[in-house]
Parts: sequence; structure tokens; C-alpha cells
Amino acid sequence: MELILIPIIAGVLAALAGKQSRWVALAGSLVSLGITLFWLAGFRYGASFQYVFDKAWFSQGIHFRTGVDGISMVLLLLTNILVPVILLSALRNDKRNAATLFALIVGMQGALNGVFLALDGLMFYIFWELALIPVYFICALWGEGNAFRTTLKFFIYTFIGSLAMLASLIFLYSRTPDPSSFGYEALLAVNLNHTEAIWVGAGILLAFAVKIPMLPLHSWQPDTYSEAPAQGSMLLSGIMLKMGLYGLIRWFFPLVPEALNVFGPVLIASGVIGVLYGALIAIRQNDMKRLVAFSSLSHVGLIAAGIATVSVEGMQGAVLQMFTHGVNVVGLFLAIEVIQSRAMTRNLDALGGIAKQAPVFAVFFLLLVLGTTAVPFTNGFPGELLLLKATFGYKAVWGILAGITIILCAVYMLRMYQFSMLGKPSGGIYLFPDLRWNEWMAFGILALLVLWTGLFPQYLLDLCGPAIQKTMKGILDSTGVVS
Amino acid sequence: MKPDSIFHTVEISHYIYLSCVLFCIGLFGVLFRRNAIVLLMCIELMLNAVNLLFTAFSSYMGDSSGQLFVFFVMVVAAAEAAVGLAILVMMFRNTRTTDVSFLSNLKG
Amino acid sequence: MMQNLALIILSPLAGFLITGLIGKRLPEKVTGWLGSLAVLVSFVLSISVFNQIAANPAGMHQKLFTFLSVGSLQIDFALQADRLTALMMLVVTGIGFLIHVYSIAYMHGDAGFYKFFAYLNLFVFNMLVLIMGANFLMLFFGWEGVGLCSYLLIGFWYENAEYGKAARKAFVMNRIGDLGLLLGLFLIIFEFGSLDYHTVFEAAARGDHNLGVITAICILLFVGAMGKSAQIPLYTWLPDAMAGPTPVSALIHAATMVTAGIYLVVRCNTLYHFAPVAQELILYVGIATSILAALIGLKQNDIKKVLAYSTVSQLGLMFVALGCGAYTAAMFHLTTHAFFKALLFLGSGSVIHGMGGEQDIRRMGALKASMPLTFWTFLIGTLAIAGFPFMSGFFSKDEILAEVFVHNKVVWALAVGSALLTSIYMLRLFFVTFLGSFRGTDEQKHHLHESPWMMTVPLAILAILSIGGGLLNLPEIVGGGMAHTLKHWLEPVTGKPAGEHAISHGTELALMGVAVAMLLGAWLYTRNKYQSKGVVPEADEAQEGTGRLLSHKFYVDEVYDAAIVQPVNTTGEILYEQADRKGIDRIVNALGNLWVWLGGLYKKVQNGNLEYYLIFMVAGLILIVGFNLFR
Amino acid sequence: MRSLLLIFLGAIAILFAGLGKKEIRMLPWAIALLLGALVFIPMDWIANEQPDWVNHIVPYFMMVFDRSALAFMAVIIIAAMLVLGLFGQREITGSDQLGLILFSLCGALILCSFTHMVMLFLGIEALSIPLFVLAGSRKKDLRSNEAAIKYFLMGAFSTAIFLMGCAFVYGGTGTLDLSVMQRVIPGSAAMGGMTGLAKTGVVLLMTGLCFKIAAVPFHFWSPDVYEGSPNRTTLFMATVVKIASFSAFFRLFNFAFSSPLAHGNWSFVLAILAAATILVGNIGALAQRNLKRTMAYSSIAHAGYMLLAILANPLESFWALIVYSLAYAGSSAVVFYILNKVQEKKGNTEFESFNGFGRANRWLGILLILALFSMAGIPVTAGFAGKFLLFSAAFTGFKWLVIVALLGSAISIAYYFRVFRHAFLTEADGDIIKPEWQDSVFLAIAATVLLLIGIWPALITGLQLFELH
Repeated sequence: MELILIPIIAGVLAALAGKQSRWVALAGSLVSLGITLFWLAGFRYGASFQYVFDKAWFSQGIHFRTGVDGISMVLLLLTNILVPVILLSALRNDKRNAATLFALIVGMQGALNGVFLALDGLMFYIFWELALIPVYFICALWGEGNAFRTTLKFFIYTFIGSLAMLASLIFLYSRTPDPSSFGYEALLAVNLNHTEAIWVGAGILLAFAVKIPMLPLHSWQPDTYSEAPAQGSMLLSGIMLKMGLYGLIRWFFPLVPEALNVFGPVLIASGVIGVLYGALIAIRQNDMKRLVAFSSLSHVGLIAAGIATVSVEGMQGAVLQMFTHGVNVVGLFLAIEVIQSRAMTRNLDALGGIAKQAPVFAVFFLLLVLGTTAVPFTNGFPGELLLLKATFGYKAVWGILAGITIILCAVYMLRMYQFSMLGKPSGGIYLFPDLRWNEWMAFGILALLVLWTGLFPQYLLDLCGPAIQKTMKGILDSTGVVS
Repeated sequence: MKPDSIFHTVEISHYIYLSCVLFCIGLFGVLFRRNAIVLLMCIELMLNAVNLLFTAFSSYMGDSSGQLFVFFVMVVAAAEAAVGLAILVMMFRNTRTTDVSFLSNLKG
Repeated sequence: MMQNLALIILSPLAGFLITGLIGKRLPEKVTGWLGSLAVLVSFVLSISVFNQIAANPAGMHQKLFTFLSVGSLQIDFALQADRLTALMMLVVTGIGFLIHVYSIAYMHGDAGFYKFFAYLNLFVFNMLVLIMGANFLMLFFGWEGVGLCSYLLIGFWYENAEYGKAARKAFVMNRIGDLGLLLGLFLIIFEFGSLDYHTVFEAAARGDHNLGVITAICILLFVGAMGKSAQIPLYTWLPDAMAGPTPVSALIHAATMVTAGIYLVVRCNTLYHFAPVAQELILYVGIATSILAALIGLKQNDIKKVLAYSTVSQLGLMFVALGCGAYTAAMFHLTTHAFFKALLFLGSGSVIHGMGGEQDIRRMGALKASMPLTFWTFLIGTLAIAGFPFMSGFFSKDEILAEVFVHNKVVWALAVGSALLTSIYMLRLFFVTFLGSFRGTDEQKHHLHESPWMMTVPLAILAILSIGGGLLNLPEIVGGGMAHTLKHWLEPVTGKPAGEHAISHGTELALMGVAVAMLLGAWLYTRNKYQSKGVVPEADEAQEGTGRLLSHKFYVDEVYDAAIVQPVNTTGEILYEQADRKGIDRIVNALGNLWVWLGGLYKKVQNGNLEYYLIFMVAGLILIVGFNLFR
Repeated sequence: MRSLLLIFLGAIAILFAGLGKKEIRMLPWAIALLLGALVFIPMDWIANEQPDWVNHIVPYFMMVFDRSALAFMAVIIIAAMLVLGLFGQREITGSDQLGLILFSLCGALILCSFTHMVMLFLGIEALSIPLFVLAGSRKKDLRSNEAAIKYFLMGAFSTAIFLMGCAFVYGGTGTLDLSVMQRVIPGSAAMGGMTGLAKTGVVLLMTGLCFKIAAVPFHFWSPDVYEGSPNRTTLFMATVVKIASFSAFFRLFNFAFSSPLAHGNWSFVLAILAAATILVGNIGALAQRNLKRTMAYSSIAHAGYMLLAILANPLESFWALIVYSLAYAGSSAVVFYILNKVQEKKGNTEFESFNGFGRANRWLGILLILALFSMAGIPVTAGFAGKFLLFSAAFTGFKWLVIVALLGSAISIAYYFRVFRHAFLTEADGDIIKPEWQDSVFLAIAATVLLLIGIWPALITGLQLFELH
């Protein structure tokens, strides 16, 4: 509850605070980080929901019910770490109406926390939608180029998905025993026949697949990422698309286990093909943001495929990789923003030789590139290892195809790094000041996370382990598949 | 009202057909005429068809509420006609015509 | 004593952190010596571990923390040391230390001096993790880690775009191998349920596992080794990797990292024992690589490229030994190769240093006078690699040839041919570089000088090792009671190969005779051509026929470019332009525009005309009433 | 009844008291009148019985002020307050328009409480006839004239059809009393179901009401009339008239024709009409360049959504309809207020006129976004709560219809956000608009309604604990 309210209130205050809004926003977001860490400290390892807050909301069947288990804890941690980092990186921002920007970012934190905390179907949906709004405004108001059209497409696209999910949730709701309830457990208890499960599942999946995005539903992503302001891209790619993946674990598979045999293969195929598709396209992109967008498509494809294997490795690897990918992609977008704000371009053809002028930045950027490339001792490695293993264990062919990503990812990431940072200074890059203190801090936090997760992934795995196992048991019990 | 009154010597269905025909005459008049005054008259014709039907049913079933309804219809139709004619006058002042097909500025 | 193992890897890590973080503010000397000291500490500790292992063949094991524990799979961050490891540790840290010292002088004045030492320390750290890891994942950690350092160091002079390209090429090609290795690891997990060496090998030794799977595992692991140890088809990165500073080439691309593939196969000998198909594959790939690289080496004019191809060729030879199941021979050659190839690279570095960055041997010549120490050490290195009797390369190479002779006569003949080619190109290199007449510019001539002591002392030490390295594993006819030291040392790891074909001393002597004769012939040929006649090798462009083919490295790079790189790039472009923008995105937009178009259509219906409205209404009314009455 | 009487008498008083005075001077009285009427509603709600004197004025229980009537009355009065409060007309002399609005409001209140077809008819006419005048109240404006003519002719035409329906139902069931009808129709099952007369009658009644709420294919009048009428009248039509018609629709079809037999007769047809209405409304709105006309189409679409309430289980959908109506009234009032102000400055309501509006007027801009979000049904606005309640109530009946409605909601984003784009994302400098203090008060009320219900819909839906009848 407080994790939702405090950032939203901070957002309202920040909108009113004028010049001081950045500090208000940062404070609000840090307070909720503090609460998250406090919760983490008191977290009892186990599968049950903790810190439960429950109050009747719309009606007796629709509650405002929040709770944390290991899976949501990881994502809360991610959200509440990344949002302060994003705010920090934007602190020196002097865009028009900066106050509103900060307000929206911190408000978004509240909505995202709501998504990850929700234990009631309708509440989940409401925060799911609510999280879309700040980021929409951020992208539309401060975007570049044809931002309105692009963001509108993004909004309608995801909105259609969400509405389909709403329809599915309402269907499940109508099938709960009287008095109908949207409660998580009540929805889980609904038994569907195969046909129903496919329809209901398709609706829910549409919402998640658009947001993740899964392969054929991704076309909003590259345009949106590249035309959004840096903070928008970070929020979208760093946290928002995790909503979809989280949704797969928390809602989709547990709600329609009956249709696992249909959706599992579809998701894996879509994920793995997405892995290759995104990677192949990323190799030839010259716009850094677009490159990262397609790389992100590639990475989340693997995560989704891992989840869809419904194996311990796949799911835990997915949770781990969600955290990792969030950190890395935010870092990459931050690096791109650093480049763009100084060199006035992010076209790889026009860049080069930045490392000479900004060595500190170069090191941080390199670390993030390596993390994304899943080099051992960085955070990308353990998650990708688990995911590939899960995919390989599901079907060797998929595993091998997905494994090609470790080659292609190296190709495009290093290409990006090479063309932007290395080589001789070209174009207008003769004056490239190194990082400012706030950027330094933001990068520093991200770098620490990269190394920490890279070395000690077990901490996060332990956190989400019992909950994953419980979830998996729930799914497999319902399908009758013996694991 | 006596049970053997003239209404009962004629089948109720005849009344229904008659008023339906009247109604349809009015309706097609509305559809195919362009003069606003004529349109208004056609609508009155439709209302009268309804009135006839109400009266017939009322008598047939021995229930007074139908006839009550007819009075209300007549009163309201008068009010409506008054307002309608006023609007037509206003229109005529501005456009010098009562042909409704000239009114198509608002569209799309 | 147990924490020794952790300290061995932590010391270079600490070196990396210190030089990397504050090295920029320290004087060069301090940074350089700090970096070297870190490796020296590891070396000293390794000796202590070595001594313990000598007494305790079972080895040591140390778990630091649990890295991953998911489901039934648990992978620890754990270190171990057995005799194989101990040998590798000494090679890595010992040569590593020498090269660090050498680099202090070599890299003097470079803007990225501190970075260089940081990277080198990081490399040593990763290499140690690779060889000391107690499970396959640790190996993979180090495996990728050294690949990363290799990337960083090849592209050390990052302002040069070509170097950057070479670095990326190295990393990507390694990654291709890594994928094979990774898939191999997955198969191991599925087959054995664990990645611990101990568990896996113990289970494998029982011999009751699916041989097909084990063969697949072995082949996949070898694919990893191909990438790292530059075997066909993944060898082309290694010559390009010479873009890095010369000490890097010596340490990473000659002595240590590229031998990781050998180490991997030796480590998994238990598995390979059950996979003869994989062994055959290794044998053929090894011999093919060896010959191919040696041929290419004949016509290279860049001093470092020659050495690079020589490295590829020698690695191929080691794989040939592995293919025959001669693990000791492979490890022996690995060790001696580390000595003399490091020596040769450092020597070439010294030459390049003296020549002010010149690498083309056609501009050198007659360096003997101005760089005597370099000359003599380089000569020792050349002789060692060419197999001059009683030097290290002589014994190690002969042992391999002898093993191959037993195993497969055809391959033996090819291997001998490869050895002959090795002698020729090495002597060619030697004669052209150091003898004859000076062909450089006047400025270079004026500048020409012997290198400082920090560079020459490591050269001298390596020269001594190159001469005496053979003592490690003398054949019986020479060593008598001291023979086969290394073999006995490694026995706890490699086991006693059953049914070993011992060859008679006579045959062995005959084989040695063949080798010596070949060397002699090569000496005479090259001496005649390059010293006496003073022939200067043609420039690449001037080559014709076979020479052209060789100097262009059989056009393998071009073929790869056309067969793999371009298709991938084109696919990426086509996917983006056609499938993504014009396909999926256009469909999505069309779905959106459909409604707007319908809206435009509807606008025509709402035409403002009252009559039409009424007609529509009545038509609707009739439809509704009719539908309701007659359905 | 007290509210209705108060407003009726007050309307007469205001009509005469306002002779020769500026209309704006009578406005506070009108607002006070509505406030007074509103105060009676909770009192009646708690008392929950019809006092005798009511039965003397309206005999034969032709009107029953039960709680379902009171709830709609409250919504309608609030909507009317917003209409009057936000549109104080300074130029108009004489309070005839004010009086007409109040009379029309009386008709609306009758539509909430009728239990007899005569009262339904009277309510519709009382609601409509003043509107004919109001639509044409800008006498010199040709567009206003055209709106009035179109509205009048088509309105009268549909009245005739509606009356024909009344007559048929009367012939088919033998009664004009709703509660009798409710009892009679199930009885006809024994005699082979409803007669063709009754069936046709029900459908004709339906078309008559569909005209009032502007459902396809009886919606053609609404874009033209909405566009041509003065802004205040348009808003009044869009909110008060529409909600009142829905109240009548709900009462008639979910009370008199609620038995399964009758329901099976009209529900499928109505479902098709609802789907068509949703699609036509949303698609038509997509192609518009004028905000006012867009709002007209959007109001058609909203009518389509609200039709879901008629089709759903009445116990659930009643409160959904109430919440939806409140949300719709509140957001429409805000949008029309802004639209009106922009029209005063720029002379038209083309989208281009809104360029830079949001940048120039921060608070009004935020309010505009809130209203648009509510219309689009985005959480946490009242519009979302309404839509959710409606859709979930209707879900058990016509699932495909709910899907169409969801699709419609998705389409609607495009045109609602177009307003946002012009207001915020264009570089032009918008005119600064300073709302009067009383405008601010009513805007604040509207915003509060939108947000409060959005965050906590149980505020309204909690009332379902009370018995309705």
C-alpha cells in the first residue's frame, strides 16, 4: 500500500513543486526504495505472500489486495532501484516542463509497484493500465520526431491487449463461485475446459505479448523506443516490459494451466524466433536506440521462452534475467542519452572515438555492454545460462537456435561499442565532457548491480525460488503433467 | 358503452389493418415529400392512425385507459405542431423556402 | 594452507583493481611493478601448491560460495588443483610474470599504460579461474573471461579501427566456440546431473552412459576448443589478433590462452576415452590445421603473423597428439611451446621495439649486430621450435610424432611435413630478419638499439627454458631413469592409457633421425636462399600462383566473409526492411488505418440530407420488425 | 415527487421573474432550485414510501418514486446543474431558455419515475418539445435552424412510431400499466407466446427510445443536431436527455418486458443495434475534424455502451448504468465547457483551434485530459469504473457484444487522444482562458466526481445494499 501511495503522492507534490520538483520526486522514490529494502530485510524466505494489505474496494468481490512473494520482491527491487537511478540520471535535465516529467516518473513508480504487488485481478488490471499513462505522457510530450503518432500506436496497441486481458479476467470472474471474486486465489481455482482455456488464455496472453513484446506483436517497440525521450525508453524497456513477463509467471500460466500444451510451444517458438529475429536486425542498425530496441526484443524473447518451458531453471532464470535485463537496458539507454546529449547524434556512422575523451564513461558503458553480452562475472551470464539450459532441455533444437544469440549479441553489441566509443574521434566529437556527478552515480549504481548479480546470482534466485516452485507446482498439478 | 355497439360488429383486425394503412400512408408521405408543411401533416396522419387504433382497442377491451391516452396524444400533438410551425416559420424567414432538402449544411 | 587456492586467483584480481582504479594516478614504474608483483605472488603460491600436489596426487579442492543452485542443479564457485592444474598454473603465472616485467619496458610511455597492466592482470586472473575451476562452469567463466581480455587487449590501441575489427573478430569467433562448449555443458548436465569434474568423470569412468551422448558432448567441447585454440574452421582470428601489443601476443595468443583448448581436452580425457569418433575428429582437424597454417606461414612478411601462423600450426600438432590419446605428449608440447613461442614473440617484440614499430621483415635484416641478445635468444627460440636436437622442441615434437607414427602412418607423414614446413618458415624468418643486409630507413637505422634489461632478462630466462624444457619428459633412450617425468606426473589425471603401443628404441631413433635430417635440409635451403643469395621476400601484391594463394591465406577470410558475414548482414537488412517495416509494421498500421478509412466511408453516408436519414431509419425499422416477426 | 414539483413550479417562477432581465441574474436561482430538488432525494431515499398526497396528484400509481427512480433523478439533476452552472450566458436577455431547460428537466424526471405508458409518453414529449425550441434558439443562425428542423421532424416522426408501438402493446397486452404488463406477458406463454401485435409493439417502442438515445440506425439526427445547436443545448441533449432516455429504457425494458419470454423477444435485436451503435459511433468519430461533432459521435458510441446495461442482468447493471451516467455527464460537461470557451475565442471548434490550449492553460489542460480519459475508460477515472461495471454485468449475456464494446473502446482512444495532441503537442500559443469563479466551482465538482468514483466506485455501488423497489 505505502509503496503505491508514496510515489504517487510524491508525484502530485512534485508536479506542484516547480523548481524543487526533482528533489521531491527523488525523495519520494528513495523513500519507497527504503521501504522496499526494509521489506526485503524482513522478508521470510518461502512461498507465501507477505506484507499483505487487504481492503474491499469496488465491491465485496473486488479487493485492494497487495502482497509480496519472492517473485514480486525481485521486481519491486528492480523497480524501486531503477526509478531513482532514472531520476538521478535526469536530475540535470532542463527540458521544458521538467517538473511534470519528474512527477510522471515518480508517479509511474507507484503504478508499477501496484502491478507487482496486486493480488486481485481487477487491481492488477487497473495498475497495469495506470502504469501505461505516465510513460505515454513522457513519450508523447518530450518525444522527438513523429512522437505523437508513434506513441499513439503504442498506446492503442497495448490498450487493445489490455482490454482483451480484461475480458478474460471478467470471464474468469464470472466463473468464480458466488459471491464472485477477483481475488488471485479465487481466479486460480476456476477450472476451465480446454476450449475456454484457450480463449481466456489468448486474451490474457495478448496483453502480455504486446507489452513484452513477443515477436509478431513488437512493431510498436522500435519506433517508440527511438522516438521517446531517454527516460521514457528507460522506463519502457527497463521496467515496463517486465510487467508482461511477470504477468506470464504470476497470472498467465497459473490462470490457464489447462491450455499449457497449446501456449507453451507457441510462446517458445515465438520467443526463440524473436531471439534470432531481433539479433539479426540489431546487427544492421545504425540508430543506437533502435539497435538496443531490437536487442531487447531478442533478450526478452529468450526470457519468455524460458518461462514457457515451465521448468525451474527457466522460470528462475527468467526472474533473474528480468532483473538483469532491466539494469542493463536502462544502463544502455542512459549511455545513449549521454552520447546524444553531448554529440547531438546517436547515429553510429557519425560517432566514434568517444572513449578517448570520456574514459570513465567508456568503462561504464563497456561494463554494460558486457553485461548485455552475458560475459561471465557480469549479470547477464547466469540468467542466460539458466534460460538457455531450460530451452535446450525443452527441445534441443530450440536451445541451439536460441544459443546463437550469444554469438549475435556479441556481434551487435561490440559493433555498437566499437563504432561509438572506439576508433578515431569523428564528426563533432571533439568536445565530449566526461560524466557529471549525477550520471556518475547512476552509472555507478548500475555497474555495482551488474557485478553483484554477476557474481552472486544465488541471492536473487533464493529469493524467488520457493515462490517459483509453488507456482510451477500449481501449474503442473492442473495440467496433470508430471515434471 | 354498450357491448353491441358498432365497434363490435366489425372485427378488431380490420381496425388494425386500417390504422396500419393510414400509418403507412403517413410514413411514406414523410419519406417522399420535401415540403416541411406536408411532412408535418403526414406525421399528424400517423398520429391519427395511432389514435384510431387506441380507440379501437380501448373499446374492444372495454378499458378506458386507451381513450385516455388518445386525449394526451391529441394535446401533445397540438403542442408539437405549434412548436413545429414556429420552427418552420423561423426557417422560412431565413431561407425563403420550406423545402427540407435545402437543409444539408450539417453533414459528415 | 587451503586458502592458497583462493589467494592465487585473488592476487591478480587485486592487481587488476588497483592498477585499473588508481593506476592512472601512479607513476608508470609503480603501476607496472604492482601488476607484476601480483602475478609473482600467484607464481610463488603456485609453487607452494605444486609442492603440495607433488606429495598428494589427489589434489586440493576449495569451495568459495554457491554460484547457482536451481532445482537439482547446484554449481559452486569452487577451485581445485591437481597435477594438470599445477603444471598449467606454473606455466601461466611463470611466463605471465616474465611478460609483465617485459611489458614494463615495452609499454613505456603508452597513454594506456595502467590500463594495459590492469587488463593483463585480469587476464591472468581469468586464466587461473579457467584452469583452477573445479567444475565446467568455472572453466566456462575463465574461458569467456580470457576471451574478453583477449578482446580488450587486441583492441588495446582502440583508435585504430582495424585493430578494433580484429578484436571483435576474435571475440565473436571465440563466442562461436563458446556456444559449442555451452551446449556441451548442457548435455553434461542432462547426462550426469552435475558440472563438477569429480562427479562427472567418476560417473563417466563407470562407462555405463550413453556413448552417443558422450560423443556429442566431446564433439561440442571440441568445438569450444576450436574457437579458443584456433583450429579449423575457427582459426582466422588468431593471426588478426596480432593487432594487440606484442607482449599480449606472447602471453595470450601463444603461451596460455590459446592452449586452453588443449587443457580442456586433457581435462576431459575420461570422456574422450569413450568417444573414439570425437578423437578421430580431433586428429584430422588438428593435422589439417597444422598443415594449412604452416603453409600460410611460409609466405607471410609480417614478423608477428609468421609467429601467429606458427602458433596455429603448433596447436594443430598438439591436437594431433590429443587425437591419438597422447595427453602427455600434448601437455609436454604445450609447455615447451609456451617457452619458445613466448620467447619468439618477446624477441619479435624486442625487434619491433628496436625498429620503432616496424613489423615487416622485408624492411629488416642484419639486426644481429645492433641487437645481439635478441639475436641469440631468437636463434634459440627458432632452433627450439624447429626441433634442433636436445632442445625442448626436439623432445616434445618427437614424442608427438612417435605417438602419431604408432597411431596412423598417413597422419604421421603429414605431421612430419608440417614439421618440415615449420623449420622452413621459422628459419626464413630468422635469416631475413637478423642476417643479410639492413633494408630499413636511415632513421630506423639510426634509432636501432638493443632493448633495455627489463626486456632482455625475460628473454634470457625463456631462452634457458627453451633449451632445457625437454628435461621435463625425456624419452627413455636419452633420459634413462629420468625419463617420462611429466608422464608420471600427469598419471593421476590422464590415467595409464591401456594397451599403449610402445615403439622400439630403434624406431624412435630412426624417427629422430628423420626430424634432424629435415631440419638440416631446411637450414641449408633457407640459409642459401636468404643469407647467401640475400633474397628478399616479395611483397604480398607481387606474389603469383601458389605464393599468392598462400600470402592471401587461401582466401579463407574472403570466403568466410562471403559465406557467413555478408549473408548474415543481408538477412538482417532484409528482415528489417522487408519483414519488419514493410511486413509486420505495415500490417499493423493497415489494421489501424482500416478504421479511419471506414470512418471516411461513413462520412459519405451522413450526407446531411433529411430524406436519406428518414429512408435509412425506415429501412432499419422494417428490417428490425421483420426480423423480429419472422425469425 | 417533491423534487419534480419544486423544479416545475420554480421553472414557472423563474420564467416570469426573469422577464426583461439578463439570464445570468436568474441563474443562481435556478441552481438553488436544483440544489433544493437534490436535497429532497436522500430524504425520499431514506423514507422509501410514497406519501398519499403524491397518489392524489398522480392517480393510479402512474408514477412511482422508488429508489431506482430517485437514483436516476439524482444523476440527472447533477448533470443539469453542471449544464447550467458551466454555461452562464451573459448576453441573453430573458430567462425563457432557462425556463425551457427546467421544463425539459421535468420531462426527464418523469422518465425516471413513470409506471404507465401515458407518463412515459408525456415524459418524452415534455423532454423533447422544449428541446426543439432550444436547438433553434439562435434564430439568425442557419445551422441552428437546420438543427431545429431536423430534430423536430425526425423527433415527431419517431414519436409517431413510438406511439404506434404503444398502441400495439396496448392491443397485445390489454394494458398500459407497466406492472400489469410485467404480469401479463409471462401468462401469454400458455397461449403460444406473445402475439405478433405485442412483439411488434415492443420493437416499435424500442425504436422510439433508440431514437432518443441516438442508437443506430436511428442516430442520424444526432451529429447534425449536436453540431448545429448552441453548446449548452448540445450538452444538455448529450447528458440530461440521454441519461433520462436510458432511465426510461431501463425502466420499461427491464421492468415491464423483463420476463424471459419478452426478453428473448427484444434482446437479440437490441444487442445487434448496440454493437452497430458502438462501431458506427467510434468509426464516425475517427473521421471528424471538429471537436463538437466528434463529441456527437462519441456520444453515439457511449449510448452503445450504455445499451449493454439494458441487456444485462438488471440487478447488476442498474448501478453500472448509474456510475456510467455520472461519469459520462461529468466528463461531457468538462469537455463542452472547454469547447465552449475555445469557440468564444476562436469562433469554431475545429481541432486546430485547440492548438496549444494545454500549454497555455495548465489546470484546464489537466482537467481536459482527465475528462478524455474518463470518456475513453482509462483507470482510475469514473469512466473506467462505469465501463468495467457495465461490461462485467453484460458479460454473462452477450460475450461477443462485450468484445465489440472493448474494440470500440480501443478505437475511441485514437480520437480522444487527438484532442490531447492538439492541446499539448502543437507549438502554437493557445489563448489563455480564465474561468469565472463559479465555473471553477462546477469544474471542481465535475473533476471530483470523475476522480472520486474512479478511485472508489463503492461510493456508488455500495448503495446496491438497498432494496430498489
